[in-house]
Amino acid sequence: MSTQTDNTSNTPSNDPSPKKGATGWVILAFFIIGFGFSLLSGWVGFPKLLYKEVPHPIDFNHALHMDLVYDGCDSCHYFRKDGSFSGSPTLDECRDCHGFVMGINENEEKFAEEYVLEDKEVPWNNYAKQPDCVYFSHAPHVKGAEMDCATCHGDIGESESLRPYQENRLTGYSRDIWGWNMSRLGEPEYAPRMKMMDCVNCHVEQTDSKGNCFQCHK
Amino acid sequence: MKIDRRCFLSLAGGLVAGHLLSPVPWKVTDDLSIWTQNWPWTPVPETGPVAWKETVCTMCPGGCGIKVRMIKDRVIKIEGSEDYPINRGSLCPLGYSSIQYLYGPSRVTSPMKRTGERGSGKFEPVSWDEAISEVSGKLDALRKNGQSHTVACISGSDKGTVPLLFKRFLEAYGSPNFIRTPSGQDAHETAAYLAQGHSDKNVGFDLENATFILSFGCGLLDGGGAPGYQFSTYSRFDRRHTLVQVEPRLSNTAAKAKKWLAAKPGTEGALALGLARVIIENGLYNRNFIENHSFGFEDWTDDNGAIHMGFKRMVSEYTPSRVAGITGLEARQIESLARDFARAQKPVAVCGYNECRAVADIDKTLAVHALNALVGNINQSGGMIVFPDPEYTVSPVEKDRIASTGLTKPRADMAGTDKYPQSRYLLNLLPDILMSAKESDLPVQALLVTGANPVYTLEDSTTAQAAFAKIPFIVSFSSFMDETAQYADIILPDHHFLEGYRDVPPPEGVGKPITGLSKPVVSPRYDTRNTGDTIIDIARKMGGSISNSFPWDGYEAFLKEALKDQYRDLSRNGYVENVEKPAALDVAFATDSGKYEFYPTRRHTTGNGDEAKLPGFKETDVPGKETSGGVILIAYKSPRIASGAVANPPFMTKTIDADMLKKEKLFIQINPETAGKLNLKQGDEAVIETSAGKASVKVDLYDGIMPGLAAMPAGLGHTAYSRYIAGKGVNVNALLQPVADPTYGINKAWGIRAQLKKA
Amino acid sequence: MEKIPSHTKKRHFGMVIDLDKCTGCASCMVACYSENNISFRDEESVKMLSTNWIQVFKLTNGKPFPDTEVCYLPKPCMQCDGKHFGHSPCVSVCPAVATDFDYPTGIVSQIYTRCFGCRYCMAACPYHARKFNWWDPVWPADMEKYLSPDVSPRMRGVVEKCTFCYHRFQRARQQAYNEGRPEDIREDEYQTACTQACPSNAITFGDLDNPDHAVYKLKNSRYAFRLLERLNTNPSVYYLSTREWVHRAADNYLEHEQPAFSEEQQA
Amino acid sequence: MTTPAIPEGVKRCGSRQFLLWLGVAALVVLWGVYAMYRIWFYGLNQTNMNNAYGFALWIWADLAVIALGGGAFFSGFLAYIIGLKNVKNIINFAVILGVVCYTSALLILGLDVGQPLRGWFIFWHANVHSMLTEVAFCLSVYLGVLIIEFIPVLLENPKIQKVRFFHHLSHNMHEIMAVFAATGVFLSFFHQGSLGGVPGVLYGRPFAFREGLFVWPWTFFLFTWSAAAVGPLFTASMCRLTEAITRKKLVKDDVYHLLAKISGWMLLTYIIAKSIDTIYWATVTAPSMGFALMDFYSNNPLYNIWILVAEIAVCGFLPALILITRKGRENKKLLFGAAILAIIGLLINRWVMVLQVMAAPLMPFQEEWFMYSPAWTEVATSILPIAYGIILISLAYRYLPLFPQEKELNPGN
Repeated sequence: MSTQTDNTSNTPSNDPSPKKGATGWVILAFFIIGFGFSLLSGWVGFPKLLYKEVPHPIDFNHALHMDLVYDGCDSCHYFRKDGSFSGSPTLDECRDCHGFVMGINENEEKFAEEYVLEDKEVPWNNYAKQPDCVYFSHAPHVKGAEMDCATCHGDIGESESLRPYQENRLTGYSRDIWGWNMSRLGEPEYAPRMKMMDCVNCHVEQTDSKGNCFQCHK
Repeated sequence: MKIDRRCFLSLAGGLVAGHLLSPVPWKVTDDLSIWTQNWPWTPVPETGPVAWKETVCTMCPGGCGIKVRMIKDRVIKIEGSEDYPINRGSLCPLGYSSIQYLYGPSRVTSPMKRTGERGSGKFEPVSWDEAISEVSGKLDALRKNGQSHTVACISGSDKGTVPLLFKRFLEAYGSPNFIRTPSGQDAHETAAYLAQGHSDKNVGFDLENATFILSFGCGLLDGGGAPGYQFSTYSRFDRRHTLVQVEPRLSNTAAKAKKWLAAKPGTEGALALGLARVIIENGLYNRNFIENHSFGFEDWTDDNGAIHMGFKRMVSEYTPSRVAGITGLEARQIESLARDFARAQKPVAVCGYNECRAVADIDKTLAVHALNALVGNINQSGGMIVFPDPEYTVSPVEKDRIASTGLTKPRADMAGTDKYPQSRYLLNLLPDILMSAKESDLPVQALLVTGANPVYTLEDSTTAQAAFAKIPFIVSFSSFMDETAQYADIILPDHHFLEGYRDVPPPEGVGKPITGLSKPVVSPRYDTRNTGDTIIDIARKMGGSISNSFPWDGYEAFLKEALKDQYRDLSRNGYVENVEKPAALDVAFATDSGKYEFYPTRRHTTGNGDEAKLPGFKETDVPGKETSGGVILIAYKSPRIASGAVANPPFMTKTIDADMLKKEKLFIQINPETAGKLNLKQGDEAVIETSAGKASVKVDLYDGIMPGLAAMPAGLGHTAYSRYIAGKGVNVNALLQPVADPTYGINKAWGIRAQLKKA
Repeated sequence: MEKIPSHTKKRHFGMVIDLDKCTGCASCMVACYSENNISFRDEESVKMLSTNWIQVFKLTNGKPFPDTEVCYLPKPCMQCDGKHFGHSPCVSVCPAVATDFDYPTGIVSQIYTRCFGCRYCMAACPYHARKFNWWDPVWPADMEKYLSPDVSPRMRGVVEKCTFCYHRFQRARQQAYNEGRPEDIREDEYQTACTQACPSNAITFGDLDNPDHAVYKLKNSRYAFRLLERLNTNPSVYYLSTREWVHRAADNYLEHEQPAFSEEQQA
Repeated sequence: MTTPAIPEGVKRCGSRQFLLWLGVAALVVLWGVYAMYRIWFYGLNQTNMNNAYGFALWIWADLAVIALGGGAFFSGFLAYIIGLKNVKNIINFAVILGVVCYTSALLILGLDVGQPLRGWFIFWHANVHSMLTEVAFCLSVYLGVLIIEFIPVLLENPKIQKVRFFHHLSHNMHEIMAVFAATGVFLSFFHQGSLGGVPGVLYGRPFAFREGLFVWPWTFFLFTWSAAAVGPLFTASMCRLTEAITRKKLVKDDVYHLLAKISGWMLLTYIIAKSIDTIYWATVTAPSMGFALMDFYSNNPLYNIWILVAEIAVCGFLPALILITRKGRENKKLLFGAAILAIIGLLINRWVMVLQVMAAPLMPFQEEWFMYSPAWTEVATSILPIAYGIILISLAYRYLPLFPQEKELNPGN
């Protein structure tokens, strides 16, 4: 955008008497102020507005549990007989070990008192939760393509404490889906991003096809 | 430094440019569309482990085995069970839709006490204790007043352990008034009694093994009777099977039949006799059966030396040409049908069941039974099977003086009285009896209703409603807010069948005595109780001998005791077959002659002649005045409309064709020829009026209906349940009127004269 | 890029409906409602506002009483292969690829979250197989409890249609993967809800290109035909009828023309 | 010293009278806006559309306004590419009319889709095989072009001209307008055609389906052609209407005569092509699918065979013949009578190609025609563009020097 200020002869007849206007630099400064403000609010302020932090009901210690179980991730996140995936364990499954307050730590006590004894399912936050329109089956990925849990879920299995969970106020999605970096540039922060194109890219790479709509949608 | 307009323009430019390079517009656009993809008001079904559970459907008496797909504690889908011997995988639309009764606005969610006018649907929830105390209090007061015989129970079935508990309760309480709703069973029971001498037996047809089914108006594929059994039989039909349908209207069954014979309604008996004559004349009957196991085929002489006319001589008058004249068919058709039937490998003739109405023409039924006897298929594979009711082993009832006195009183519905000595239940007569009785000595002072919706299903339902309104105290045991529940003073809601135990007695008309067990697949969703438990609770509350007659902790304990050995198999397999084989012919008949009686010697008649006893054809009077330009209204069954005690759920209503129901208007089917005479066109608004009532309808021209008739589907026009069910079409029962058989009391009117006029 | 992923087997699912068997009972419709979370309203009699993925029509031969005949015709989405393979009438017009031809199965997909409700596909479909969500779906009282997580409930403003119960295919595949036999799915492992529900076994479903499947033989029967075949939509749904008038009622013919079946009958 | 907002040398009505005039139109707009609220808030159940009529009044209105708005591109084509100077005397008006028509079309499309917030999917997830995608792309780009063409006209307002930047901008834009006009013409040829392609490709709908050239059915070309033929007639008629309302001569008669002559010949060739197309379709295309011509015409008043006679003979050949004869086009009554007939013909054509396609039953066992009448919400939102157009044109007429010949023709002021 440029401002043409050359004074030619065909100035409109009703032009007001020429006054000295603002200089180009001032105008540019205004432009930069506006530009900078928008950039800053968009890149820094907007994400704070868009996402809300959702506290975890229990600060689960994966590392601690991994030491206690025999079968790695499969011990609690397993395939059912029909090939469906169990996801987060239910209270009944936790109860096998957590029947009563063991007093190991604050989290364990909270878990036992607020959930086990109250017979209430834990509303776990699911970082990788996909919307209802997505059909995702673990079986072809884990059993068919022999992928590791960490390929998609990162190193959550080794963590001692749950990393923060944020929810998109508009869509209800976990922030992991879009990725924590608003620009979606660079390596993902915790675990691979999970927007549709992220799935598609991998499918193209691995199967030479982006697949078909119904393969992943219901 | 000067700041002017251009600076602000520049600032705005900067803001816009920066904005475009920030994530805001793009992310908001994207997220807004994602928001529309996840609107919070569009439900997201929860996932979880899947489980399949087997049980038996009790939405109708058909007794189909089902498997229920569960996710956690939610019922997701119902499908037919392949291993269940009745339906073998088939299931009707009502079975599939029954989840819409487990969930949904039609449920009665807790005991209720009426607060508004009868039928207004105004109730307040009360506790079980309060509700049961109220009922037992009322019943106790009547009993103390010497009026125990004025308590009646209307039940949708008289088989199974829950009706057994009600019968037991009435017995201990002192009332003879256990009344089963009218059904196809009425005429068959009577015919089985007259021809075979059994008083407590079931008549079924082994359709699955038959090769030639001659159906006199049975809606085998119209959703009546035991639909799962009938559909699964039909699904296994191949080229060797033949279905012939005799019916004045091209029903779904007729459409699928190899041959559709549109005999005039009410003349089926004559057709059966005509066929019998051709069979006998051509020697196509089963000689062994006729010679060794039948009585009254030929003329016979009684103990007094009087000669009586035999069946053979009686039917000799039914020549094909005469029958053609009566039925409107061609003589040629009758002759060839008779030959095909008699020559078929396993022929069977059926009638009565699965018709849309319980029309009990004793003569017709006897004639059809006789056809089966002629081809010797009684108790044979693929034939007409007679088997006993399931036996229950429970201790005898303890009766006090009041009970014993009460039980000797005549029944309120006049069944078993001098007038109708051979009838068991005559609910169809009750409304008129109540209407003509004085308030002070109303024969029914308290009414218990279970598994039935008589306010809706009784013919001439307007009169029935008025009659029920007179009853001072009505208790409903319905799970749903049906029309009768709306008339009740107290509702003691039963579980949905997926929530509780219940034995499922052998379905009417099915050729094998299979008892099923309906088991809970989900825990009760609402404050409901199994009706078996409720009746035990009421009995307990009443104390004394009544309480003593109900020593069980609850219904399940009673069920186990009543079913004894069968219970284990039932709970393991889901069903038991009660008897291995039907009785052999030499022990099959309990008549005086010990044989199948073509001449029913026991028949109760007004006259004494052979004509009256033998099942000759008598024209039935159609109620109503004959007028020029009139039509005869008949009701028909559609497989897409539940017309029994339970209304059709929203899923089924959704399947109803646009030429059957449009907005709140029901279509009446008439032949284009009839329409021409009445000056009606397709889709015209019209008014149909009978002596029972009047309704506005739309006209549907259908070539498949006999000229002069008008047909309306049964099962619409509900006024209760929920807005998804009520207010759609007309209840055809409100336009029909029963005509009592002079000697048996059961309804024998197949239609009613009506005026159909353009609105 | 290939139309079919390297690890996927090519199949061509289709249906053969025996009209001589169909009794018009509507069990298929109801089973479909239940299987596919199809919403309902208190008013369903205006059929062009009612959502049905399969609908049973009643055909009559037009002859007067008592020579009248009736035939019931269930009509799911025809899953057309299109004039050119993969270019189904609806697929080629969708501006946003919300509906697509699924090459590995021959099923026309419909993605409700992609659809923005322009309804061009409905204008393109001669079978009226596609239904628009005019209203927000509402399940009264606690009826949401019976919704199946296998099929996503549709929001207002999008088009939906029969998917040949694709989720059942997914279910079968998942099981196969779990049992270490990926892509090896038996005929009986994947059957649509309507096929399974039909109490008179009028519907047969399977891979039209697989000689081991029942549909392969049935579709080549001389009694087989397809609906509006002359439009070149190439439906994957076949019908069987031994009645000449039914063949005639299933397509349009000029006065002097007649269905191939009739010519065969006369010959 | 204040600059008058009204262009120099022309006379306009008093502001009270003007506001009253605007107010009446604004009321109609408000009615439409209320309908828009109902539709966006409660969904398309507020309309009378159904599963048989997925396309209905709105799509017809869309096709109609775009075809009529075609005056903008074809006058642009004549003025800038062919170089008919005389047409420039009406080009500003044509552009404004175009802006009105195209913005209205987009607004109606925004209402018509079930999920407006996902509307951008048509660009982002485009299916290049879909005619609608082509329509959407060309339509939005062309609307951009129209707005660019409109800007210099807007900048002609004396108050705006006072700002030097805008003054120069308008001057420079005028110079490069030919480039935009050319782009616009190209885009228009395409999207007018794509709109014709919308019904033409529906091979499942024998009433609409046409064979064609490569991927384009004959309707593609017929739609472009008819829009080019009738669009300028619409511009001329609206111009004449403005003259009648303002009781002023705004454009010289020779402009009208020139447009009429061109349109007349365009219309004649179009209607001949359309007749050939119809005959081919009726005798070859449709019969191959088992349909005789009369299968498509019902005995109900709406979809009667007379609709075809009206479209081709009464509203096609008749106006074309009037317009190509000098006597015909130089008689004002005949000229505008013919123009109105031609416009009606175009509206009928678009109506038939949308509504009748939906109405005709396809399955022999479904004899009933699908009938439809629009709901008030559809009518209100379809009338809204007219009121909105009146407002925009009134404002433009009042404050912009739309008609270069006005001063000359009304020297009294």
